[in-house]
Amino acid sequence: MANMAQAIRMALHHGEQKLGVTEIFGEDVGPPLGGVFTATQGLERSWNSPLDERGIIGAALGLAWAGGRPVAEVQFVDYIFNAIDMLKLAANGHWASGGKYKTPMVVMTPTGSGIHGSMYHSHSFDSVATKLHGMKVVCPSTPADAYGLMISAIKSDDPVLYLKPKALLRTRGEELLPGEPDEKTLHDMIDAPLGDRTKWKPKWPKLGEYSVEIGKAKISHPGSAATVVTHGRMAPICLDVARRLKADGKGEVEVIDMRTLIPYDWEAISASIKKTGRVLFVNEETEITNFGEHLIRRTVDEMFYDLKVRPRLLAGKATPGIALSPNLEYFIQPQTADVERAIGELLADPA
Amino acid sequence: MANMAQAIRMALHHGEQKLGVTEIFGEDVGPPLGGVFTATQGLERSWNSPLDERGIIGAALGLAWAGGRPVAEVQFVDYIFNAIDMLKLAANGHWASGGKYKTPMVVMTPTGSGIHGSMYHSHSFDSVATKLHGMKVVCPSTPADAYGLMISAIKSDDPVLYLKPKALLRTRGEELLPGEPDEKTLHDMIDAPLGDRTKWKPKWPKLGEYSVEIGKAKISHPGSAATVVTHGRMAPICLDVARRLKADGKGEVEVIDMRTLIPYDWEAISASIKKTGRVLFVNEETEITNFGEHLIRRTVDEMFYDLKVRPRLLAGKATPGIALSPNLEYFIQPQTADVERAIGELLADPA
Amino acid sequence: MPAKTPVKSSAKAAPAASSDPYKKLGAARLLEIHELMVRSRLLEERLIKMSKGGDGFFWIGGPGEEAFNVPLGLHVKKGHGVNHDFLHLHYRSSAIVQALGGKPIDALRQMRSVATDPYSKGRNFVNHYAIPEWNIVPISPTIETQYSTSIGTGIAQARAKTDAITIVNGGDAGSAEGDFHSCLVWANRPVLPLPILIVVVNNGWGISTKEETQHGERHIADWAKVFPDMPGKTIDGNDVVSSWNALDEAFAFIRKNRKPYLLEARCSRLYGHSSSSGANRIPEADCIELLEKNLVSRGLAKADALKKVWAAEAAALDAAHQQVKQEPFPAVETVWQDVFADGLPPSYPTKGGS
Amino acid sequence: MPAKTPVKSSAKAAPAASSDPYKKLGAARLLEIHELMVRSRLLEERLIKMSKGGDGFFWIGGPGEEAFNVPLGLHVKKGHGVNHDFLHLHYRSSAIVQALGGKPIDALRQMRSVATDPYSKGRNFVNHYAIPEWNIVPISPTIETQYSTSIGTGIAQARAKTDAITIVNGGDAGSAEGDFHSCLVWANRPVLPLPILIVVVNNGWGISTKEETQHGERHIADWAKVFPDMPGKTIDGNDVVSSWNALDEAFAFIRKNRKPYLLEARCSRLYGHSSSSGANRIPEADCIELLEKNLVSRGLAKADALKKVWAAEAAALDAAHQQVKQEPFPAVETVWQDVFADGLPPSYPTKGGS
Ligand SMILES: Cc1ncc(C[n+]2csc(CCOP(=O)(O)OP(=O)(O)O)c2C)c(N)n1
Ligand SMILES: Cc1ncc(C[n+]2csc(CCOP(=O)(O)OP(=O)(O)O)c2C)c(N)n1
Ligand SMILES: [Mg+2]
Ligand SMILES: [Mg+2]
Repeated sequence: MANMAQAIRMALHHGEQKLGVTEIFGEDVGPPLGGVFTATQGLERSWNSPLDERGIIGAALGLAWAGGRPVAEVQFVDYIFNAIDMLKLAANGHWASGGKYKTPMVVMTPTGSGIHGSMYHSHSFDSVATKLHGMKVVCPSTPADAYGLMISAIKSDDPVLYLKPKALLRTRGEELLPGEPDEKTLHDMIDAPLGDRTKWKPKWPKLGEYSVEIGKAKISHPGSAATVVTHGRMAPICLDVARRLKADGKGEVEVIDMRTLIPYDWEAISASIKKTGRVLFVNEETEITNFGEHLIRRTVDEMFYDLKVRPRLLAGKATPGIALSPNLEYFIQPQTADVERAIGELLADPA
Repeated sequence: MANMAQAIRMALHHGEQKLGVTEIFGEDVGPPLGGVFTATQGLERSWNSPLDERGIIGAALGLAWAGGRPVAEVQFVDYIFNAIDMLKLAANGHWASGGKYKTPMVVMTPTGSGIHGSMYHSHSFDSVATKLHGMKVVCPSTPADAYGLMISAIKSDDPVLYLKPKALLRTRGEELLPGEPDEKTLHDMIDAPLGDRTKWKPKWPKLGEYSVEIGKAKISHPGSAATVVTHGRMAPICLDVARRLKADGKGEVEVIDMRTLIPYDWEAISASIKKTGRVLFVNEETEITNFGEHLIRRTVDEMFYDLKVRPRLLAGKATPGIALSPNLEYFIQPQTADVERAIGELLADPA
Repeated sequence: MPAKTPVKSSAKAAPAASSDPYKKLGAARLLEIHELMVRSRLLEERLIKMSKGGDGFFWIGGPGEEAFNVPLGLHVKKGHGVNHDFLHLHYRSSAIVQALGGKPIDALRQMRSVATDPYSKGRNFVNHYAIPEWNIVPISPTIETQYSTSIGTGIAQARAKTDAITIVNGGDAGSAEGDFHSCLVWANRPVLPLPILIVVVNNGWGISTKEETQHGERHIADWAKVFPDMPGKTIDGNDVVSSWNALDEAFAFIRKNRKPYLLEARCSRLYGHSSSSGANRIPEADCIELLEKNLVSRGLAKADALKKVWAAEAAALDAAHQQVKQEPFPAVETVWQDVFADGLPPSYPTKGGS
Repeated sequence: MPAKTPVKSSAKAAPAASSDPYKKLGAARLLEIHELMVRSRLLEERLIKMSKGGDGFFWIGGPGEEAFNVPLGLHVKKGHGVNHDFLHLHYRSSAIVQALGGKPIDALRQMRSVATDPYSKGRNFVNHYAIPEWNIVPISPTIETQYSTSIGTGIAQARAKTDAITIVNGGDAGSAEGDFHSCLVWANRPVLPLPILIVVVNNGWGISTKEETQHGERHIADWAKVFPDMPGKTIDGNDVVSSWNALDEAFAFIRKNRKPYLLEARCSRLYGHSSSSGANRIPEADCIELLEKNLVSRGLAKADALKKVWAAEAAALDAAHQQVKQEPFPAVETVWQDVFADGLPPSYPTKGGS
């Protein structure tokens, strides 16, 4: 099974071979490194940019206007905050120009905590991302979704912000991509060797068609006792807790992995809440002005009388940063035990 | 009565005379203009910076670290988005340094719509502002509050983001500042003349002590039928609607003008909701990941059983920008009629 | 390679001799330029009037820059796609757009923000163009960001087999922003130099802030001194012929060498910053007056004929303005158009709250 | 005024003659420098070991920059407030901090993120100092932002009657960021030039990206060519004496003239970028080896004595490390300290959700 970084790499390879991607760039994105998480290793069109996030987004926007389908990387989402205005330009250009200019570009960037990243390798970005109106925002939690969403992001005529959960980039999923070779074979084919890489070239496996539609959530675990809406790093944790609860006979929890934050799949979310009457929104960004709070507000607006118990949020604590010392990080950022507790309370709340 | 720009000017004058403010700067902040809204006219310590928002925030931060109490301006909040990382540094420096470095600085910037400002003179900023954890965030809606909050912002050892509602900067309030001269006299004393200003000097009125504590909301209109929580441009509109409803015998609505967004006055808000059981949150930022949604989430968390009806939000529409053509702006941004409708529905909702 | 030292050309060219630069450029070209300059000027003056008369709101524009902007527009390889020049402009670029063939009526439409505004559907300020047919990318009110986006079209053209280039245009004060730095750095990368004409129009002001208080460099073009491969030049942008010749040289250099060129043009700001500062006429050198003097004194045109140009352009503008006044404002639901390229999903929140 | 043209000083100074720069600097000073360099190096190597051994996580630091950073630290007018020098450093500045008197054990504490970490209470990465007593402002992981904040302390010092200055330090790749531009522009404003020593340590790399692929300027110090009043110089930062002399000149210039100075130091990056790239020793010039060779060959020190310095420093570090291993990790509630200077209001949300 591919890990998420490999899956993204394979999708980008498909992008440069078949979908018209001619520029894949960012800090350390090109050879020899191929990205700090190896997501751009071995690609033909990847190159190293100057250390300048504003220039990176600006270049992507210009390339999109020139008819390209660029894929630009910001090395960590923690370092995107000097270029929010540029992201806004990407997001609003189509609307500002009265529909005259489309902006087919992908900005990908690692997001979230879980790698002992301290204050500047642990940031989440959902709140700002979901306010860049005009921008589509996706965030996969499995390698297959990572592949499928990248294909759709590249094909999109809208700008797409592609959030890669840092903690999941090296994890493997349960689904195989069509035609995907086994783990060892894949490794030998597409992972760069240690040491000198100047003569190395990857051998790309032939994969079947696969994509994941932007705007469509996934029910990663069906259930009717309660609904958990999540994405990114928290998605596999929620899935794992739901499986254990089921195995232990403690309740069947429906886990919705949003996959797309904008435009989000309200149909899937509201259908599930209608069924269960109980809902918990889980993400790892801080709890003040959190995207999950928008979903709670909408739930209250539209489904107040479908709710059996009050809707809940599990999110990060509103400290000025995420601390390095592991017990501090685990305290600030939601962990498995927090999900267990929150789902437990949700199920136990008398209707 | 002073208008809001004059009130801010007088507070800054007090700041440079008595509170140790030695640098007041930003684009066009110094002579001859004294700020695009005249809020820094006639001050001794005001000066024009380069056209560089990153440098402006960086300079303020360095000045704060050097022991100063700088007041920096970003000309419009619409142009702050290239420097969010700098604001984050200001916000998290005290925490990141384990409490070693305080950051007494004020960043003031005009916010919101209402001046036919189109896409880049109409922005709101509450969502990002309330996520700059470590930063205090204030937003006055009257000249007296503007004065009082500026005094407290200058005195604060924390960084304070001071949001000035664009649409209110030239409006006058109902309260006088202690010792404030009449409108005409004040104008002759502190407003720069048209034409040549090189020899002009303001005469500053002697005002009594006045300040507004950061973190304290104001009940601008008492009532027990319903609670409306708002701030900035929407505050006088909500007040006006509440007064008319009362005059028409249609209900006594309690209007809470938050004044401080971070740390917000939850005591005042929750006490009012406890009393009324009905609450509407009103602000002009777009409705996805809106600060009012945080307050709704907290209301649902902590006061679910105090609520007679579902809590509500009135906010801006989530378009990529605010359009220039007035009917479009009025459609996108909440106006008086929208507040009337929303409060009407809140009051009418059967418990 | 052109001189690295900024050259201050003089506005007072000696009218005699066959080497006279005006005569060299020739009456036909000069009269074409003159007409476009007059059209642009009258357009801006009309926009100001509309702003003052309640026929629209904020005005910002480029009166005073016509002697540089019209020649610039006439040098553009106009069209769509990487084989044509790209333009990353700002709010003072109207004369460039007019030189390319922009219709004055469309600017009036954007000023009045009527439904027919072809550049933004009544959404953006006047003089914020977006014309894909001519590679004019959307103008944003955010100062200097065009210098960052110009990198992208520059890269596309550096890769393509073409002589087309990217032009970016902005003001003196804006050069303090990091985007100016980004443009310089990226345009001069050894592995992929970019064919960008980096223009700075220096009018001596950023709103109310004087150039000389903020700039430690002698000329903004001196930023070129950092890069051995990038020429830098300062010219008198109030003079048509200085502008024309400098643009000739710069365009030719970039088209051929596929490398950047930094050009600073000193121009007047004839109506101040914007309507916010009153938009009244400022006593600075007027490039059209200057051109007319140069034309008449050389016998390249008759004063009468020049006056007729003004009258004809004014009449056309009157008619256009009358028409625009009849046009409807955009319907409110139009704000939901163009949010996404593939349409608004049915469940997108559109109520503005509960 | 010092030369505007970058001077490439040679690491191989001729050891003979009374004009020998090493001898001029003198044994006492050189041995002081040597000891601080060894202390800094051993500290970094210990930190790397801790990172690899699970005694902490991410490592990033400055082994290879000691020959420049120690002399820099020794030039600082150390203390608190505007009458002392301010330092805006980055994650490779450990040797500057050691030269100022920083305790190695405190860096170990930050590496292990224990409660006693005096720089961040276990919150930030190692080598992210914040020392108000010595005007070392908080180091942030965000590349180049220190160039923007240096403007502020520079302004404070330009206003004050003092000879104190601001020093800002960062890497070559980071100079592509707009903050570098901001620093150049603001430091050179005619109305208020700033007394800032603008340092760029050029190690030839930004993580995996080679300098020569991204820089169109011949030397980073060439950015000084834009400003007639700002000297610019490139030196061999692997050589103690070149560093010392260049710093002498730069500090003196700034203290006296209250104007900026741009200094580029070419240094080795001895353990690669960080623990993410393995943190293994790279075969580049080692400035301590070089210094020891120069000392011994000139008879300014005996090899034995130098070895003893290593041993003594290593022993002290062992002891410090043992102690740190005993120290507790921070308690979880400490994350609520320092959010605001005046304490956390009782109603601040602290649950992380419902
Ligand atoms: C990023 C940003 N900051 C501030 C502003 C507000 N603003 C509009 S024009 C202007 C001055 C621009 O001066 P200059 O670059 O010299 O161009 P000019 O207007 O003189 O042509 C300012 C500060 C803005 N539009 N964008
Ligand atoms: C704003 C920002 N962008 C990206 C990064 C990630 N990053 C950390 S170090 C580094 C390379 C820095 O290179 P250089 O400036 O030459 O300094 P060096 O590490 O070589 O000393 C990068 C890209 C960051 N920390 N901050
Ligand atoms: Mg200007
Ligand atoms: Mg480097």
